[in-house]
Amino acid sequence: MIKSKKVEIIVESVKVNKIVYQLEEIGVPGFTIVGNISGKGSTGVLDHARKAKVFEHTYLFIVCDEEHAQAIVEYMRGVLKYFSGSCFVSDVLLLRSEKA
Amino acid sequence: MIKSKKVEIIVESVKVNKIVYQLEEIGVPGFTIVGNISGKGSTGVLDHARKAKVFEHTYLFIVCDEEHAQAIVEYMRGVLKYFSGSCFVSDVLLLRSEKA
Amino acid sequence: MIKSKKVEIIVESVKVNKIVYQLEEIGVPGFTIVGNISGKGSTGVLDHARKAKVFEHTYLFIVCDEEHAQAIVEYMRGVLKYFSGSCFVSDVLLLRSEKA
Amino acid sequence: MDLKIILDNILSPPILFFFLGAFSVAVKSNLEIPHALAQFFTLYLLMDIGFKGGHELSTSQLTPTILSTLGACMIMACLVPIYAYFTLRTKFSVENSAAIAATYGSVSAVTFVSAVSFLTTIKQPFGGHMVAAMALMESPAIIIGVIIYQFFSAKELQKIKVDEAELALSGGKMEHNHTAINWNHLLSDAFFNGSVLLLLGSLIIGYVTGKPGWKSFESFDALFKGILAFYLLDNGIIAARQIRSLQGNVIFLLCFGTLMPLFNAIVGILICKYILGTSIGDALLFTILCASASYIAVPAAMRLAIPKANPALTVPVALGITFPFNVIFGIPLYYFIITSLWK
Amino acid sequence: MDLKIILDNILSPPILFFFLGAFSVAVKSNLEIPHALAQFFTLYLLMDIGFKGGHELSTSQLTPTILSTLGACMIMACLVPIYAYFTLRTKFSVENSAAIAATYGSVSAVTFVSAVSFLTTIKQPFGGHMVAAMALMESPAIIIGVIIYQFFSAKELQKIKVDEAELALSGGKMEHNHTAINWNHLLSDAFFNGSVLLLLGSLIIGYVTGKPGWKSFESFDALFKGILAFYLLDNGIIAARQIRSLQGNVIFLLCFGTLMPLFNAIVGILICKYILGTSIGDALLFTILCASASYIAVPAAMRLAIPKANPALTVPVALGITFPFNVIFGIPLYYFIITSLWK
Amino acid sequence: MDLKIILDNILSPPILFFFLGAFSVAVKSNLEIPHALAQFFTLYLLMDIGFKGGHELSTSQLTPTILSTLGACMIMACLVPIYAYFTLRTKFSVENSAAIAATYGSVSAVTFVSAVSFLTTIKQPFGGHMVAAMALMESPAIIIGVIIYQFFSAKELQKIKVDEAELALSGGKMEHNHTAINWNHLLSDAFFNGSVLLLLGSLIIGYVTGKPGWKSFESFDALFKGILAFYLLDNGIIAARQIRSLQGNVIFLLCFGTLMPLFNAIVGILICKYILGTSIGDALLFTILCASASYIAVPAAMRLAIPKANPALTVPVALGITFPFNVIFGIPLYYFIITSLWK
Ligand SMILES: Nc1ncnc2c1ncn2[C@@H]1O[C@H](COP(=O)(O)O)[C@@H](O)[C@H]1O
Ligand SMILES: Nc1ncnc2c1ncn2[C@@H]1O[C@H](COP(=O)(O)O)[C@@H](O)[C@H]1O
Ligand SMILES: Nc1ncnc2c1ncn2[C@@H]1O[C@H](COP(=O)(O)O)[C@@H](O)[C@H]1O
Ligand code: NA
Ligand code: NA
Ligand code: NA
Repeated sequence: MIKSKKVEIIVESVKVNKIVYQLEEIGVPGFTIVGNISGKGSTGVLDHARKAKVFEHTYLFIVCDEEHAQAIVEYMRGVLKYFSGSCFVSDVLLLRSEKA
Repeated sequence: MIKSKKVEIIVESVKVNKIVYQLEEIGVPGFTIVGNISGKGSTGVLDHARKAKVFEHTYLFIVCDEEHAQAIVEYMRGVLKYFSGSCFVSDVLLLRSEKA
Repeated sequence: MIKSKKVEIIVESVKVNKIVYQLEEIGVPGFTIVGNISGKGSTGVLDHARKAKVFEHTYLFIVCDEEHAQAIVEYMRGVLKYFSGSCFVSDVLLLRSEKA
Repeated sequence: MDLKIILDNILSPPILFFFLGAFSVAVKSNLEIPHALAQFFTLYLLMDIGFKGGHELSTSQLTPTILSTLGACMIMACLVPIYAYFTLRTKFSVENSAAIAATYGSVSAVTFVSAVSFLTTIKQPFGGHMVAAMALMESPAIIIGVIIYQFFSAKELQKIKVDEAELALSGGKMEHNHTAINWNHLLSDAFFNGSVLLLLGSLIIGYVTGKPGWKSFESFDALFKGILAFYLLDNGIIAARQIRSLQGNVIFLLCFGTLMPLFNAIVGILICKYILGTSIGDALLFTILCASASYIAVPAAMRLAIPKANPALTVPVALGITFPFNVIFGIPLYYFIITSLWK
Repeated sequence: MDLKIILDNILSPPILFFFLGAFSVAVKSNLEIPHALAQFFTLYLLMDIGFKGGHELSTSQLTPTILSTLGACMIMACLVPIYAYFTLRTKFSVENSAAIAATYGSVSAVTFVSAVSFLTTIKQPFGGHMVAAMALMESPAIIIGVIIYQFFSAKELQKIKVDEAELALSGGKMEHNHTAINWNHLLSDAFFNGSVLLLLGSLIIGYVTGKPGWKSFESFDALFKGILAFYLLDNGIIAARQIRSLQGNVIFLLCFGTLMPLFNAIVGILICKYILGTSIGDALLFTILCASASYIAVPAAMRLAIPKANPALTVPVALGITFPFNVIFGIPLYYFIITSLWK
Repeated sequence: MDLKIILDNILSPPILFFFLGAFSVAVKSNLEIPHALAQFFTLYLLMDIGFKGGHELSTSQLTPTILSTLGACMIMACLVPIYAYFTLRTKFSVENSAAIAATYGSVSAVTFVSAVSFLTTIKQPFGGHMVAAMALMESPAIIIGVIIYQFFSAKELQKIKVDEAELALSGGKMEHNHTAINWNHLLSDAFFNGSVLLLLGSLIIGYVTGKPGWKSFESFDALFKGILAFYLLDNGIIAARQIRSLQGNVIFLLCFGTLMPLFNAIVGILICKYILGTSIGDALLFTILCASASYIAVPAAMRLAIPKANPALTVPVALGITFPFNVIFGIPLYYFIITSLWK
């Protein structure tokens, strides 16, 4: 088991492509995207208007080492200045699996 | 980054509206709802009967400070006495983002 | 609140039945399955071909005590040697709820 | 002759697709209907049957028979839960008895739609007001179920627990009065329930737009049997799973799930024959409304209003036993009895 | 007579289902259309209207009027956002004004489809090229909106902030030039947008496969009105929610959301009458293209191109006010004006 | 003349929608068909083709040719994977070769449905038993693929690894025997696979309910071409993405993905002509069953049975190359050869 960070991000769906692109630039080992969420935050309730794509949010998480987590957080700090969403980090132990 | 709590709740979908209402009463800064889950717990497998709404569960989580977390947990302690579901808390570091 | 572990698993959907069966053998108290995810890992982007079931992954998590978590991790260590996916563990405090 | 009708019904595509669904569960097939589709089929069937009924109504006159039929529906919706409750109470707790009883007072839209499909196939006419009757029968049983529950749980001093559940949900603060049931919410949930609203709304729209409206809807309506078949395929899967998860007193539930609808049907037939004097088609629909049990709306409402009732008891009986019984044997059987009596 | 047309329109099934949806929100019903279905209805309507238009085109000739109509569409798509911008600027910031203005330059496919349905009901013919016109009008307003924004925000020295937002998203590294707008992405997003592509693609397929293609599509097309009704039921739900979340200067937005389409419609009618000389059917469709506002594609594009604009302002006006106004009153009203003028 | 048929096929709406889907991927459009819908289209097509075949069967007689055709299908389903395996083995590992080979022994329902649509358009009759033939051909190749794999991996002493994978999944405890393959599960998965079940079930229902059943289904069936077009739009999107993710020996895979179906088709045509003596319509369907490759059921089954095979190799060939090849060129080409030979 490797000490790792789990970075969780909730962000406007229209921006997800750009963020994913940036995550790959940062060089994260992987990520998982959970679609179809709703919620509420500082900008109000979000499932009011699912037909209007602009209000959709996406939830994704990345398990990675400390440095990558730092980089993602720095990046998201910039993004969340301008866009709706949330980002938080926790400690996890990642199972190191070698392929047989 | 602010030391925060992530409170995760799984609860019967028919009760979610009331719970969300109560979360707002408690004054949480936000929450995220992930629909379309299945699972198993003490009351048995849950996706057996998706047509019967009563068996549906919903997964939601709240990132907030210690006090709010405490309040949610106290509230959920009461709820889970009577209703099916699960609730657990972990530590996260929340990115403090100021809007530009 | 009981000190517990949250074990999170992402794994190929075609294998989920077997894994759930094994989780029950291990004797976990419950689990939650979140369907409909996409993502990227060492084997590449996963939502490319949703029509081809083989590429679908499923996200599930289990909240349980240390020993069960250990057992799940040992089990998943074997599984991930051969199959695509990811597994990680974190600390949570589980709300102990007695039914009224 | 009885057997021939039953056989014909069993050999109709929708029923056969129901069996196919059940069979797929038996052989552990991975056949699966996406949830969104099942919802679509429900919405379609409600919309279509409502529109059709409204169109039908717009071409007919409001007769005293129609009004008394609607009244009789309301009465049955209130009566059935009461005697169902006392039957159930011999084996189950107050909560569970009240919750199960309520489902039998309400109706199953797809059972009704199957009966409509049956009548259409054999070209037996029926009145559009029966759709209104179905809408009227959806909700009263919820209210009756809760009243029964309150009345008898007060007696047995268990009411406190319910209060506690409701209290817990509302975070300890109880609204003004101290009863556990929020009647305001319950009534608005019952009467503005999505399916009641869509059904009544479509009925009114069908009525208001009359013939030109219907013409623009006709080719949409032509999909009716195909979509019903699809829906029953899904219901076969679900019902088979439900029957497997039957728990508690299984033999009692099996008997209750078949004899209760049969009894309700006979009561319904007698009312149609000796009190209302309806046509054969309307009689079958009235009968099936009495005989069917709600497995979606009422269990969900009961979960909110009587939290201590166990839905894992309610749904399997209504969906796993009574639904197939009515759709496979009930409809042709009731029809046989009706035609025999009406002769 | 005016009133009669409006009433007839209101009493058509799709509009009544729109009201049913809105009513269900008002009474807090749990009526819900699954998202996947709403997407299906959109795809179906685009495919059907495109195919129908292409088939229509394949049977007609390319006349100068058609070409000038298409040209006029492009001009209106560029003109409308400009005068809309100046109107809005009296109350809103540059960003919000530009974003809202852009939605009015573009079109709402379902408003167009409702007008087609209206014409079909009253058997008024129209040309297949109007579908091409709709496709042409979807995207230019996005470009114009961004140009307006760049021009005026530069003036007001707020441009820097935008750069920062875009810069943040791209992780601090800015691509070669220093403007915030990635024109490459914007243009390809605008012109290869899913709905534009499906519409134009279906148009071409309908054109290429001609009569035999159409014959194989006809029974699919027969569902048109039913699916439109379903779609408007959903839109009623959504629009009612949107109107409740109106914020900012509500009265101004209410006026803007009804007077702007009215004004655009009048401009459109005058162009049709005195410049293009189109038929009555084409005139109504041209008018509705001018009058309608995009509430899906343009707000999403604006979110990417003008991040500082608040979508919670844009969408409620276009979807909660202008859409119902056009669909309920606009279509029959514009039609009344047109028939009066064309006589 | 050959070219004319191919062109006519390419210019049919379903194929053009396939191209539209592929084009949308090429231009990076955000056009997207919700997953639930794609599943619905699959279910609809299986149900419809099954029902239609069953109805057809109910009106015809069981001839020796029919029986020998069904037998020939089974034989081809077993034979194709064997020679495909040896071809593939020149470039790929045992596991990958066996997995890819198995997909070619099985069939693609939508390719079959496209051929049916082709025959319907040109009014060439065919027998309902061909639907049964398709159902029969779905699963045997899975079994053959696994047998091939077991046989050759034992030889190459790699079998141990497989055991380990299966062992890992079952938590270290291996069931009684020590082979990695759980034949019980495999067989029941193969034969009670959702699509096989729905197809065969609908076939039987169509057969049993005969003409009256069909009449109630007809307007549902009328949507066939529209839904096929929709489905191919989606498949165009998916296939284009698959072809982009081709990996490994791309040129070999491109050749294999086009020459293998061509070869299988020729074998199929010769069997029809010189052994079975079928009609032209049946010959085309038999040929397309031989030529098509499964891209859903078989890869999923192989993932379970041969975990070491890489699905990122299997699916792109079957879905990205062979599917479009068959649907665009194959069907008209095979038809051309057949009509030439049958003259
Ligand atoms: N404290 C929170 N806990 C959980 N989710 C949150 C929280 N704050 C925001 N979110 C999620 O992020 C979305 C956007 O938040 P905001 O930008 O604050 O409106 C919300 O709709 C929620 O889904
Ligand atoms: N230990 C657990 N870990 C993860 N999810 C759980 C656990 N226990 C319960 N759940 C979730 O909560 C739902 C209801 O649990 P229960 O009320 O115990 O039947 C289950 O269906 C699961 O989705
Ligand atoms: N580091 C990670 N963080 C989050 N999810 C991951 C990570 N690595 C893998 N995954 C998930 O696991 C799936 C399979 O991973 P892999 O087997 O590495 O291709 C991916 O598609 C992701 O959904
Ligand atoms: Na009843
Ligand atoms: Na416009
Ligand atoms: Na084949």
